[in-house]
Amino acid sequence: MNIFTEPVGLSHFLVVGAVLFVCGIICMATKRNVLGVLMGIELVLNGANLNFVAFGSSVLRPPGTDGIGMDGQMIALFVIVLAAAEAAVALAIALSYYHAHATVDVDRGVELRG
Amino acid sequence: MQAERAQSDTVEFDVRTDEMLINMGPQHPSTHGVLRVVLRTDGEVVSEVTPHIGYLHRSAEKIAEKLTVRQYLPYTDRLDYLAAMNMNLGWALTVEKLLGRRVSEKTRHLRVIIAELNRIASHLVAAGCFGLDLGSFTPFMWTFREREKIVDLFEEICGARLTYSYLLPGGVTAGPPDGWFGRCEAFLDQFDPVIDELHALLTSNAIFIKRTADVGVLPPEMAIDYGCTGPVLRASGVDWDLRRDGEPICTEMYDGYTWQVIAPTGGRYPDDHPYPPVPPEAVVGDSWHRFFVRMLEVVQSMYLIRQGIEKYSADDGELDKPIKIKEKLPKGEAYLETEAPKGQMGFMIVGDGSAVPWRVRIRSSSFCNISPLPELCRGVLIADMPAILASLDIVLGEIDR
Amino acid sequence: MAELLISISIPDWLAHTIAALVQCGLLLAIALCSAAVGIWLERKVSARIQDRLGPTRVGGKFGWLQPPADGLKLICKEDIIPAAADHILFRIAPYVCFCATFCVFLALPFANGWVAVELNAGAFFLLAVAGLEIFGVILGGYASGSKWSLYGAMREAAQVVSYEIPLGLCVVVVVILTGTMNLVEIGNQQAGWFFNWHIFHDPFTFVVFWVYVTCAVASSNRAPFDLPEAESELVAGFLTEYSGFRWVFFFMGEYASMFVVSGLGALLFLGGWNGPIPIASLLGLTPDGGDVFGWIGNLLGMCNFIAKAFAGMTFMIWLRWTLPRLRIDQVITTCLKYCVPIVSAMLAGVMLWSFFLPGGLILHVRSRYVAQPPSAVQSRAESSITAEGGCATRNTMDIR
Amino acid sequence: MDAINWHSCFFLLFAAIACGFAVAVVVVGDIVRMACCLVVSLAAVAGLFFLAEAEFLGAAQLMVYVGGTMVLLIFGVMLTARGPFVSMKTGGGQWVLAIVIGVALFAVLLQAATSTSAWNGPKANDQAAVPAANNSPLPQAGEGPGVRAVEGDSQDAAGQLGLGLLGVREDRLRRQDKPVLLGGMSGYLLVFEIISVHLVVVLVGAAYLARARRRGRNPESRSPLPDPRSPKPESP
Repeated sequence: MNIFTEPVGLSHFLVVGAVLFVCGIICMATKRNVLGVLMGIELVLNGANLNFVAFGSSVLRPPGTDGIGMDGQMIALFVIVLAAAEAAVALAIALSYYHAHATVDVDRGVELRG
Repeated sequence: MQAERAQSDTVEFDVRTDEMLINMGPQHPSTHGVLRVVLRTDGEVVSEVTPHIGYLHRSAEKIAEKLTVRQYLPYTDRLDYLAAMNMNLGWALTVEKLLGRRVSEKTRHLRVIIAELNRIASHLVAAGCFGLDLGSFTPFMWTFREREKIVDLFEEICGARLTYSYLLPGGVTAGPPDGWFGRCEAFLDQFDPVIDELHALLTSNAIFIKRTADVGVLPPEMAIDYGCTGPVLRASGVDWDLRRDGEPICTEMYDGYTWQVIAPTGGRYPDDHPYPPVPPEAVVGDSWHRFFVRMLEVVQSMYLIRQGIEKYSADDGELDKPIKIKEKLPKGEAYLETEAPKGQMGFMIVGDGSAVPWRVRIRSSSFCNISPLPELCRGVLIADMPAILASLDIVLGEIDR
Repeated sequence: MAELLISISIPDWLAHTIAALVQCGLLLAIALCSAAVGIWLERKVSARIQDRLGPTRVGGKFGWLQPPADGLKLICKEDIIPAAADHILFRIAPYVCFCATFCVFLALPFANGWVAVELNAGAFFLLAVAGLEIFGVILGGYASGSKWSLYGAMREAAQVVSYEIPLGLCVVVVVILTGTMNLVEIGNQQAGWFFNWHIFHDPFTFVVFWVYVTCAVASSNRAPFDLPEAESELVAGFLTEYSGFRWVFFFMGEYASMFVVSGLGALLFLGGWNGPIPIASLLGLTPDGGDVFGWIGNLLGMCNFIAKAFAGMTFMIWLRWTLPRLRIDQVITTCLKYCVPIVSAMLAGVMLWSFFLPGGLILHVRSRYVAQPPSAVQSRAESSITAEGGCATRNTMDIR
Repeated sequence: MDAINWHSCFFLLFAAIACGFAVAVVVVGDIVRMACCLVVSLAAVAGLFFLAEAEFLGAAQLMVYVGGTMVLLIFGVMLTARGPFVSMKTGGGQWVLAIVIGVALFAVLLQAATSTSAWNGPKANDQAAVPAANNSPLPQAGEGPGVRAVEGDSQDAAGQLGLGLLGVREDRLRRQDKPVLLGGMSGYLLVFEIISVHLVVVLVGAAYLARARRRGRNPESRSPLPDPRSPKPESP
C-alpha cells in the first residue's frame, strides 16, 4: 500500500493530530518557562483542530459515508478564535506573574499568597 | 517646576521593563558632530539624558598663548565652522577694543554685509539639519543648494569656502572684486521664493508641527539661568540681541540700519510678518519657535545686507588695512561678546605688552545652549531627543574648542 | 502547461514539477522586477523633488541599469554576522520577510483570470499572509543582538500589527460591496467606465479608500510612518547589522510589499485591470470575441493594473520625500484614534447603503435578482457578469 | 507504477513539517527558537487545512493563529526576557516521566485512529481520482429521495461557513425532506453571538490584568528617577 499512490485517508490526519497533541502535552509538562507552557497549549489546541477538520472534510472519506459535514470547520473556527483570546489572557497573567516574581520560571510560583 | 510637569505627564507605562542605558553617538548621524549622549530609557520614555563632550577638544585657547593676534585668526574659523566669518568678526572686534581702535565706515558696512550673509548660511544649515533629524530629507537638499551660492560669493572674496580668515583685526585683507555686489543682490532676489518654499515644506507642515510644537519647552527663566543666548534665548520670549542691546562697539556697527530683533515677546512676533501664522499648539520656547525665530532672522539679515550694499557703494572712503603681524598688545585685558548666529560668542584677551597675548578665553554660545538638554529631555520619547537637539542648533567645534 | 509536457512523454510527476517551477519562476520574476523598477522609480522621483538628476550614468541616459548595478554591488559586499547574533535566526529572517510578501503575489490577479492561484477566499488569504511579514522583522531585530535593532523591531511590530486591523476592515468594506472574496470577481465587477469603480460607488467607499491609503503606507513602513528605519534615532533600526545580500532581501521585501499594497488598492478601489475608458470592450477584445482578442484584452488590462500599481508607488515615494516622520505614539494614535473609528463608521455606512441602494453612485437601473427558492447558492453561482454598455448586473445575494 | 497522487504527496510534506517542528518545539531550549518552530508548525497545519478542502479555515488559521497569537507570544517573550534570554533547564527525571506518558498516550491514540475501517479513507480502486485541486461540479438541483451525499462545493466553503454563522445551515437544507424539521436546521447564530460577547469580556479582562503598575498601589513599583538637580529646595 504505497502511500504516494494511495489517496490519503482520515486516519492519516488523525495520526498527525495525535502527534501534535502529544508534543503539546510533553511541552506543557517539561517546560519551566510560562510562555513554554503557553506554546504547549497552542500545540494541543491545534492537534484537536486538525481532527475536527479531518472529520468534517468530504474529501477524506469514501464518497457516500456522511461525516460531521460543515460542523467540523465551524467548531475549528471557534476553537481558533477562542485560542487567541485565551492566549491574550494567559499572556496577561504571565506578565503580572513576571511583575510579582521578577522571573518567568514556573517553579518559583510556589506561594499561594499575592 | 519643569521636573514636576515632565514627571506628571510621563507616559503611563504598561509593563515595567528593565531600564536601558543607551549610547547615542559619538558617531551617531543626528548628533551634529562628535557629541555622545547617554540615555537612560524605560521602554520608549527617556528618563535621564547626560551629554558627554570633549571629543573635538584641540586646546585652542592654549595655542593662542603662542601666536600673535593676527596669526591666531585661522583658529577662530575652526570654532564654529558653519559661521566662520562671525567668529573672525568677534575676534577682530575684541582686538580692536583692546587696542582702542575703530575702523572706517566703509569697512564697517562691509563687515555687516558679510556677517549677515554668513548668518543666513548658518541658519540654512540649522533648518536643513532640523528637517533631516525629523526625517524629511528634501529641506536639507534645498537649504544646502542655497548655502552653496553664499559660499560661492565668499570664495570670490577670500578664496576659501568654509574657513575664511577674512575679517582681520583692523580691516580686511582685500576688498570684494567688482561685480560682487551685483551677484550678491542677484542671490538675494532669487532667495525670497526659496524662503516661502521652506515655510511651506516645514513650518506650516502638520506633521512638523506635531513633532515640534510643545516639545522641549524652555521657559525664559530657565533659559537665562542656563545662559542660553541667540535664537534659543529669543525663542523663549526674551527680547535680547547684542546687535541692538550689546556693548557700544557692537551696536555701532549697526548704526543707521533699520531692522528688528525677532522674539515672541508676549506671545507675538514684532511686526505682522508675511509668513505662516503661529500654530495654536506651539508654546513660546518650544522647538517650533526656535526654528521659526531662525527663519525670520534670515529675512532680517536680507534687509540688512541690502541696506549694507547701498551704504557701502554710497561711501567713497577707503577700506582699512589690517594691523601689523607683530602688533604690540597693551598691558591689560578686554572681553567682548558679539551676536554670532548660534548665540553670543565671547572672546577675552589678556595682553602683557608683548605681541603674544598672555591668556585667551573663549565663551562658547553652543556650550551654554546645550546645557539645558537634560532638563528638556526628561520624560520625552526617544524620537523627540534628536528633534530637541537639532532645535538647539549646536556645533561641537565651538563647544569643545 | 503540465498536459503539454505529458504529451511529449515526459514522466507525469516530472511534468507537474516543471510546470510548477515555471509558474513560480514567472511569479518570482514579477516580484523582483516590480522591486527593481520600484527602486529605480524611487531614485528618479526623489531626485526630481530635490532638484537633482538621479542616476544618469549607468546604462544609458536615464540610468536604467541602476537597480541591477545596485544588486551586483550588494552581492559583492561582505556578509557580516555580528558576534552576539543568534546565527540561525539571523540567517532566516530576511527570507521569511521576502516569502511573506512573495506569497501575496500568488493570489494577486493581474487581469481577468490571469492569476497564479484563483482562491475563493483570495482577499482573506492576502490579509493573512501580509501578517506574516512581521516575523521576518522581529526575528531580524532580535537576532541582531543589539539594543538598537531590538528597539526598531519592536516598534515595527507594534506598528504593523496595529495597522492590520484598519487594513482588514477596509478590505471587508469592499468584500461587502462585491459580495465575494474572490479577487478576480472583485475586479470584474468594476468593469466598464470609471464611474463603475468602487471608489465612486458611494461616499463611504471614497473615504475608506483614503483610509486604506494611510494604512497601506503605514503597513509597508513607508514615510511618514517609517519608524523602524528612523535614521536619526535608531541608526537603521533592525537593518543595522544586515549587509550585503541579506540586506537586499529585506530591501526587496519592502519594495515588493509597496507594489503589492498599491496593487491591492488599485484592485479593490480603482477598478484593477479596468481602465477609465473600457477600451477592450469597446474594441471587442472581450473573451467571447475569440481567444486571441480575449488575450489581447487581458494584456491591455494587465498594463492598466501595473500602471495603477506604479502610480500608487509614485504617490508613496512622493510622500516619503516631502513629509517629516511621525513619532511612535503619534503613529499608533492615528491608527487607533482615527483610522479604526472612521473605517468602522464607514463599514456601517456601506452595509446600510448596499442594503437600501445596491446600485452604484450613478444610479443605474439595476435588475435585482429575485431570490429563487430554496437554495440561494444556485442563484449566485449562475449569475454571470454581462457587461452590456456598463450596466453591470449586480448579484446581490438575498438572505431571507 | 500508477499515477502519483499529488494530494498525498503534499499531505506527507505538510505532515512531516508539522510533526517535525512540533517535536522541535519540545526539544529546543531557547524560548525564541521554540516560538519560531511553533510558528512553522502552525503554518504547516494551515497547509493541512487547505489540503482537507477547508480553504477558509486555512486562511483563518494563518491570520488569527500565526499572525496574531504568535506575535502576542513573541511580544510576551521579549517583555519578560530577563537578561540574555536565559533558558531554563528541566531535570532529567521529569523528561523521562513526560516521555513515557507521552508515548503511552500516543500509542492509545494511534490504535484508535487506525483501527476503525471507516476512517481508512477512500480506496484507490472504487472511486474516481480524488479531486486534487479541481472544483467539483455544482450540485445538481434535483431533489434525490432520502439522504444522499452532498458534494460540498469546496469552491463555496466560505459562503457556506458564513451562512452557517448567520443561522442558515445550507448544506443540510437540501438533504432534509421533511419540511417540519427544516426549522431545526438552525445554524450557529446563538453560538456566534455568545462567543463575540465572550471575546470582548476576555480581552477587556486581559488588558486590565496587564495594566500599568506604575502608579501608587503596588509599593515596589519604581517611580521615575528622582531628579538630582530638580529646583525643588528640599532635595539635598
